[in-house]
Amino acid sequence: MPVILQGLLTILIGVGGCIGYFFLSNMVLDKVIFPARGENAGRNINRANAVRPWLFLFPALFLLSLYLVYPVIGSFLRSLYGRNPDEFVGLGNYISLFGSDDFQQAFFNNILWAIFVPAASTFMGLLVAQLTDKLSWGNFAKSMIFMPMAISFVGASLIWKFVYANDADIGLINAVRAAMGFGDPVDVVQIPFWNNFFLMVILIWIQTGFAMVILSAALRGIPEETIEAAILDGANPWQLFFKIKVPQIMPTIIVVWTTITITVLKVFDIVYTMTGGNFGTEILPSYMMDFMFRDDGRATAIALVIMIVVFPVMYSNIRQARKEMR
Amino acid sequence: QDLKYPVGEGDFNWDSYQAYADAHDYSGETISITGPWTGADNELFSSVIAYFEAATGATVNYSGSESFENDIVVSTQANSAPNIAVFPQPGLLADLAARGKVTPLSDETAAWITENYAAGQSWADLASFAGEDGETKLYAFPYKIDVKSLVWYSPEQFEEAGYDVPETYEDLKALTEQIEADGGTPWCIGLGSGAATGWPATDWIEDIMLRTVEPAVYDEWTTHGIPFNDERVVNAINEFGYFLQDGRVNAGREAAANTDFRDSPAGLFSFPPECYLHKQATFIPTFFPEGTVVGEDADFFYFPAPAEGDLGKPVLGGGTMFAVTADSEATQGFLQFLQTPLAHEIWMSQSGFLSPLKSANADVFPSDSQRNMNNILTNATTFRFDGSDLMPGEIGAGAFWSEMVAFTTGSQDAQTTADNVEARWAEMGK
Amino acid sequence: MDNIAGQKSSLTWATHISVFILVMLWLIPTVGLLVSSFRDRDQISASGWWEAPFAVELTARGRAATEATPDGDLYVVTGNIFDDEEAQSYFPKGSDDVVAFGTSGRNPTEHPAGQTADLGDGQSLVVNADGSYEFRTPEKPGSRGQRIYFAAESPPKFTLANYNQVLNSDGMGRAFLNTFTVTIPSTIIPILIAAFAAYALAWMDFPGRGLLIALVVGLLVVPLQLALVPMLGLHNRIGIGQSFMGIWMAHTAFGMPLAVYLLRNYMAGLPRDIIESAKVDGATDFELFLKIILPLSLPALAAFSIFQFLWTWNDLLVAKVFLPSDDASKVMTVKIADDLLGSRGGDWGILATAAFVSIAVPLVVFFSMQRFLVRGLLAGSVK
Amino acid sequence: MASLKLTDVEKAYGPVKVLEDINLDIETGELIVFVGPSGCGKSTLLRMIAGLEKITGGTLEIDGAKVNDVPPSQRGIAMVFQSYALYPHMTVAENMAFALKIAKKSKDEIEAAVKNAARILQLEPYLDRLPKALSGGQRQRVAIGRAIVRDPKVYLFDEPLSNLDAALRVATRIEIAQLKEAMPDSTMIYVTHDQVEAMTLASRIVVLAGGGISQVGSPLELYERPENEFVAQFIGSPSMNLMEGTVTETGERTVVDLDGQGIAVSHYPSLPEDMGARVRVGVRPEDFVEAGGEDFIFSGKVNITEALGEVTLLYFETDAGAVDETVIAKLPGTHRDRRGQTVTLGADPSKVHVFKDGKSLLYR
Amino acid sequence: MASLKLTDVEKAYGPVKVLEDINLDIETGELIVFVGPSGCGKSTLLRMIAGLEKITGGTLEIDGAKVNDVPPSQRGIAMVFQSYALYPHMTVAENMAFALKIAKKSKDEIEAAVKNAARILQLEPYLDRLPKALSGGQRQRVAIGRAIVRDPKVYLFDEPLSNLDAALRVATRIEIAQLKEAMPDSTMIYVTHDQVEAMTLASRIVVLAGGGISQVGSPLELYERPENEFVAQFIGSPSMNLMEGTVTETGERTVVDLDGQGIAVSHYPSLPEDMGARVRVGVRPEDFVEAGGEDFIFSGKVNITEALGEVTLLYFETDAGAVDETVIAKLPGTHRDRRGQTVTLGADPSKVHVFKDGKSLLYR
Ligand SMILES: Nc1ncnc2c1ncn2[C@@H]1O[C@H](COP(=O)(O)OP(=O)(O)OP(=O)(O)O)[C@@H](O)[C@H]1O
Ligand SMILES: Nc1ncnc2c1ncn2[C@@H]1O[C@H](COP(=O)(O)OP(=O)(O)OP(=O)(O)O)[C@@H](O)[C@H]1O
Ligand SMILES: [Mg+2]
Ligand SMILES: [Mg+2]
Repeated sequence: MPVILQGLLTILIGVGGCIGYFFLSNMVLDKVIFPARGENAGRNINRANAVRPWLFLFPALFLLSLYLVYPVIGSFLRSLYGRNPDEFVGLGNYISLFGSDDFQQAFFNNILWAIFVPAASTFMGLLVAQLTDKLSWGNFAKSMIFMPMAISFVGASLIWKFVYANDADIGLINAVRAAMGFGDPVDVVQIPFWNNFFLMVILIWIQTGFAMVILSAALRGIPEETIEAAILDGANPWQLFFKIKVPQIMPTIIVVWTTITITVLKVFDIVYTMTGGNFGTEILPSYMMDFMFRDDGRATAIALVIMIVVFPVMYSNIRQARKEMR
Repeated sequence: QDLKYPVGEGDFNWDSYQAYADAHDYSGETISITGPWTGADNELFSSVIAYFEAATGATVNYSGSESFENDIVVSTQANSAPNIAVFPQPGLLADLAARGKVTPLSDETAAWITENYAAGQSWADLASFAGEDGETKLYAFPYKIDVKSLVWYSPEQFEEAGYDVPETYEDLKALTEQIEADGGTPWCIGLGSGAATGWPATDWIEDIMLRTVEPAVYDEWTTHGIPFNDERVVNAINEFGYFLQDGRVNAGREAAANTDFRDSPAGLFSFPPECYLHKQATFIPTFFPEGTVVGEDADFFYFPAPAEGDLGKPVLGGGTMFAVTADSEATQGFLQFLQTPLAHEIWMSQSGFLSPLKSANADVFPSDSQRNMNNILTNATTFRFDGSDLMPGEIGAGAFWSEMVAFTTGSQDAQTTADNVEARWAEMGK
Repeated sequence: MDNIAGQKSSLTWATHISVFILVMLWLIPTVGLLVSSFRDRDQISASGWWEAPFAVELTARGRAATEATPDGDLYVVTGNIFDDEEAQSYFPKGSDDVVAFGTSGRNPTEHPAGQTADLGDGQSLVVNADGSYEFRTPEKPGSRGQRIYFAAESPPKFTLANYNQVLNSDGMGRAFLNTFTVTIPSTIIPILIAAFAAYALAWMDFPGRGLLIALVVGLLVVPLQLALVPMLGLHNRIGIGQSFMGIWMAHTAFGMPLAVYLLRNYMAGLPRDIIESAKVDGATDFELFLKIILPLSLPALAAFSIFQFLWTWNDLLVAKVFLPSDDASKVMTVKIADDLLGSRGGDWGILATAAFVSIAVPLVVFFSMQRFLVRGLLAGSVK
Repeated sequence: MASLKLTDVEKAYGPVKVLEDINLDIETGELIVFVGPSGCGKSTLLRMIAGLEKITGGTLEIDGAKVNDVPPSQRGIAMVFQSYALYPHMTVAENMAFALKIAKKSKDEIEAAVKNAARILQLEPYLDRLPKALSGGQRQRVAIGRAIVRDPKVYLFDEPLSNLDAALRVATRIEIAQLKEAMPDSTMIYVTHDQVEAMTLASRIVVLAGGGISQVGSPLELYERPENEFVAQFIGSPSMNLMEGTVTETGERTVVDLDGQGIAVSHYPSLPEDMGARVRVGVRPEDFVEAGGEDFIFSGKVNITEALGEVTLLYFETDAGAVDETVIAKLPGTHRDRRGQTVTLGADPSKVHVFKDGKSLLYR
Repeated sequence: MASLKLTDVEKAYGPVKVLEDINLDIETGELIVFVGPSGCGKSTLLRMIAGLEKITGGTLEIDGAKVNDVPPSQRGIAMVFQSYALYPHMTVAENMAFALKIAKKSKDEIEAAVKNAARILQLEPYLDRLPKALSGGQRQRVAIGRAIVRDPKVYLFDEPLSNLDAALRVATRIEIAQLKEAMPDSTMIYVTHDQVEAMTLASRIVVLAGGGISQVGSPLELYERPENEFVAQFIGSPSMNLMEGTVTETGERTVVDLDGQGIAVSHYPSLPEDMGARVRVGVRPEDFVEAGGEDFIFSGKVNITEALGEVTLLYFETDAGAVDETVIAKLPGTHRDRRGQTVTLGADPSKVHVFKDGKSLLYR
């Protein structure tokens, strides 16, 4: 049991430590460094208030820069080198990437994913959140829709093999086709172009739960009076939803959209396990995994391309944040 | 862990064990090993380790990992590597050796391998790479070999249909056509393997290569001495295409490209049979339907060589290699332990283990069929390691796989397939 | 809202029905997984899970017995096919529903059950629905009995073996505890740290705020793979090495961008008046955070903790890199992937079972957290 | 265009009954004002009429049809919420136009209606702002505007003017009165705390208290002939003074001895058996006049004075008798230096109310 | 305990200046009331004093120290928000106790303070409820309670009584007045729309309009001697009537010819050069008396009457002259049937105001 004890202790130390840090650093700031006393009281208060945000931010920023910023910078440098870490190639990796058909295909597919999956998941999540909102068994329904979130990607891919398999004895789709007399089984993950969408369906199936949870919390935060007012104004449920509720939770929708977009840009497991990137289904993260630990120069270059793809999303978020701050 | 067989019992080479035990004592020392063996294989390997522990008093921590290849790269780069890593792919090992992450083995070990392993020199060569300093040294000890040149079938179905085991590559083609003519489907092929989808097809190409070109050409092929789109390679791919033709593969070639390799042999055992032949390595019985007895319900024959030509009986195989990633005395001791016949016999006597070690007693094999497999290995006139494992990862575990998938589905011809791989390989060289 | 008069019942019904359909759509694949977890691998790859609850026609084979009683110039072999060992391996409990039989693997269902088949050479065979057969042959049978193929209804077959294997395998309990040891601190600590940062980014004014928000969004997309090697190296250098401490730190850091991002966006939406009111009441930023912001951010905290919990619970990558590989510190995912699935993976029954076993705890977490995703937390506070 | 009928309406939040036994007939074209102490259920009753709260007992009829289960949007009502309930994501103009857009009115029509409402409510400069950039009063005006632009059968106003300044309040009140006059058929229900609003706007006032209706009547009726002490004190500001005493003369007129503080003569009739009964005498502060003759009522020492400009409030300390321990008189003109003086007050007997057991003698 | 000094304070939202040139000295112990039309910046000014809005120009001093940059929590203020701003997750009791807990007061002390405030505000039954289960008025009382329990140097009230019923409003108003009296040192700033509140509570009233201060003075000063037309009309309800006319006599008293509608005599002094100037004459509705003698002022036809009980409002239609086209008179008693009659009104010359170019003749 000592590991458990260790775990409990860590929770205590970790949580206590965090609170302790924030509490003590605050106190030190207010009482010791910039005491609100004496002739400099006003100035000190101002200084303390200028420092305080950084106190609050410090642990998070520290971890972020150590665990994420630093590796990203390292990766960027690494991406300037070839397969052999001593061989400087400048932008060579990027240039050859963009010249490669596979990369272009992966890039194109990835854009498809980044548009379609967030859109569909957010929409479905919103739909479910709204529909289940007032249902007596809504919580149960939500849990069911949420369930895929709790399944690992590998498990999820397995599940979907039972749906997509090109054997009417295993794959549900082909079983249905067979039952309806459609003749030969088809392998849906081999249908050019559309197979991408069949793979996306899996991620949508998973991410809808995420969107639902967040959006349902947001829907519940809408002031009831505005809804009541709209009902009195004669809005039908449809208008109520699209004209009153959706605009009010727009910031949350952006959050959900962003998060899912980012998930899309990171998840390689589905493509990896379903098709291994074959049949024209390669996407950037799975393409990156082909090089990961083999040709780090190229793998890191792909990683950075992925990060660049996310710029528009970042931009829209910054704009939203600006708007909130007036 | 208890010893699987009490010391002194059975046909095992106990002398070698005793001698080793007397010479080595590592009490209190610990060594760590990581490798690709998990589940049942993990237990089997542990039964071998137990004898080492008993003999030396050392403790061995073995951990198997599904994602061994990634894990070992991470841990060597982060300087937390285990003492010994068991590499299933020489390509990755070569990479790490070139980066100086692996300790070379002694020249005596190299000599020992040459001497004691069947086709010893080829084994020693296989495990020798250029190190960080550019000097070629022995970096690993091969142990546990798979034979890939096997074709599996159901003896009873053969008997019923009146088919004979083909002796030559030409016979195999004739049988294929005959089965087709009889209204059956000759082959079950499945390339599906998640992220690794396509690798079974590369085994086909390698086997066909060994049967159509000189071994030296094969070696040049795997080292990019000749371009990948050499006409001989294209020819080999076309040969594979012969088996993929309509009516020769269960459910058609498109399905084959995505059928899981673990599921595809099941066709051999259904009634009526969905297929009569399945080419796969020694390990495949694990995935036969439960209760299938190798030797009775299922059997194998050597993927035959052409009658014409003088290429002999080439054998394609794979295997694992023990490399030292963090040296210590006990680590060296463990590698010496692997040189005792007993270290091979223990695993041999259980399942799924072939060894080129000549001094290992073949009597300990639990069944004839395993002994036969080992014979295929030891009788090989040419032994070649799985070519895709020798190629750089992006090719051997990347482009080669995926292009073969594309070829199998029929969406591109052999020339394009070879050209595409060559393009990737050529670009890498830059 | 629940109080509104005269909601149309047709609409309510439409809602009920469409939610039901959605739930069904979402559930079908999962049910497939659940059913599959009770089947063994052969069955999983032989027939669809939706057929599992029904009897299926299975083609099997066996051999007739070898003892024969002479009857005129013929030998008669009688018996029941289900007494045969090989047939039993397909039908351990026998079957009353033999549909057809045959003598060749090519055509195993040549003759309907009960019909006497003329096999040529004076031989004849009949197999009845209950499996009893009568084989007549002019020659005394040899050591191997006559091959009989037959098709019979096989009752649904379920097994707990997969569960048994997953749950009772060595060290599973330990792995389960280890998983908790990893997940709980890895869920709680980042929330706290991120909440403070999120508050600062949402409600404190300082230069560079917009930039930091952008940075957080940008970091969301960093692939973990990039960070593994440098961080493990760092842990080794500062002496944490591979340990629980290390994985807590790693999970905390890797969960940080999403946590800060979600929480900041939620907090930014809280009514300004309430926060100002607390400021006027003399609350310092610290008190304001603890006593006003945290309780009001409950839905966001709950949502994030669900996700962080899920992610750490299902994580394999980070656990493999930052935890030692010995049995004492294996978490469930590693245990399942490396110990249970066998060398080349793909034991679908185990995979399905493992997926189901590991889904249970996250679902409990979800259920218990769901109550915090409450309505009207802010109701009545401002006009 | 719409009449309302409430029969035995009640509302319970769980076990707590907030409203009970509400019976009320509202004729087409009436402007009914609900008044009552804070928390007595005015908003709740309004919301029930709107359909935003389920009616937990009794029936509500609009134009003779039971509408308990008719959804709010079908009831043809517009409501101004106490908390404004503006759509935060729409500009002022959009907020006002929303209902019309929903009703698929033509663009011109919508624009005209919004312009008109904005003019009335002096919101023209703010039409393009979001609610969060408005002051409290501006928000409230937008909320009113939203109701005005529609043309509903029934208007419900929940304290629509509480955040407006005096001038605007008067203006808006008159606007509402004119609106009412222009649409004599539309029925309005109005919740307010403002006496003046209630008195000037209402065709009838409903006084709610303690979960039920205390009195219904025209403003003057309530002012002049309150049915019980509660209504008497609630209507009028400052409220009516209540003083305890014993009846000493009954008949056409009633005389009460105010326990030594004076004598009150009232034109309220009393019965012989009231003789000697303990009652309360009520006089509105503004009904007091300085110095009385025979109908002497009350004398006391001035404690505080509050000069309001046109009138002055005098607060008298009483030893006993007065229920609230203070008696207030509102005298015309400025009386700044009366503090500490003893003043004698009288009142017209027709304006002297007498309550027995809380009920007015007039209503037995 | 605290004096405030505002010097050239201004507030801009982006390019829009909401407040400008605010200069104000507030002495320790004063109760200052801000009044002004909706949206004139009262809340904004209050929030700047609290430290919740950045002061974009000028300086704010508390007790002589510039506090422009001092955070709200350090300014020693309590504020009642126009929007309540209750903590939604705390019960009523917790809401009120919050500031005290923050200040680390002892449990008993907190409990006593909360109990006391709850008693004053009649909130005892609701102490354990969450804000969402309260009525509008109850919420407002909680907001007030939150300020009362603390003992700050400066109180800021933003329309604290706007949702209360008349009785409670009077009670709370008196409570605030007593609070003030009990703590003569605490300074209070109070925003209201209610004339009565402003008049009764304020030691001085600040009239804000058009982004600046229109007049500062004691309630009676503002009522009796408004500096300009705006203040004259803003203070008093209904507002002062303004009628146009030409000066026909100057000197100690001023006589104005109301363009044929009558003649006004005022005791406001005028200069000889005012002779013949166009001016506006202001008379409060309540200063009118029926029928004047010599100082005849105004006669017109009664258009509408509004009976408020003690007084009646008469609305006169005017052909011209009156700025708002309606003249209102407030006459004591009930005058129900005067509609359509022509009535002649007079007023005491000392209560007749004269404005030239918007400014009162008194203030030149
Ligand atoms: N965020 C903002 N952006 C632009 N203008 C604003 C903003 N907030 C308030 N205003 C404007 O500033 C002016 C002053 O607002 P403030 O709330 O101070 O008015 P107020 O005098 O309190 O009015 P009320 O009596 O109606 O509450 C208003 O015209 C308002 O529209
Ligand atoms: N959700 C609720 N649960 C329990 N009690 C409630 C709830 N909502 C309101 N109440 C109670 O119901 C009573 C009536 O509330 P309502 O809002 O109708 O009062 P009101 O007359 O409008 O008061 P005000 O004039 O202060 O707005 C109040 O005492 C309130 O505390
Ligand atoms: Mg209310
Ligand atoms: Mg305001």
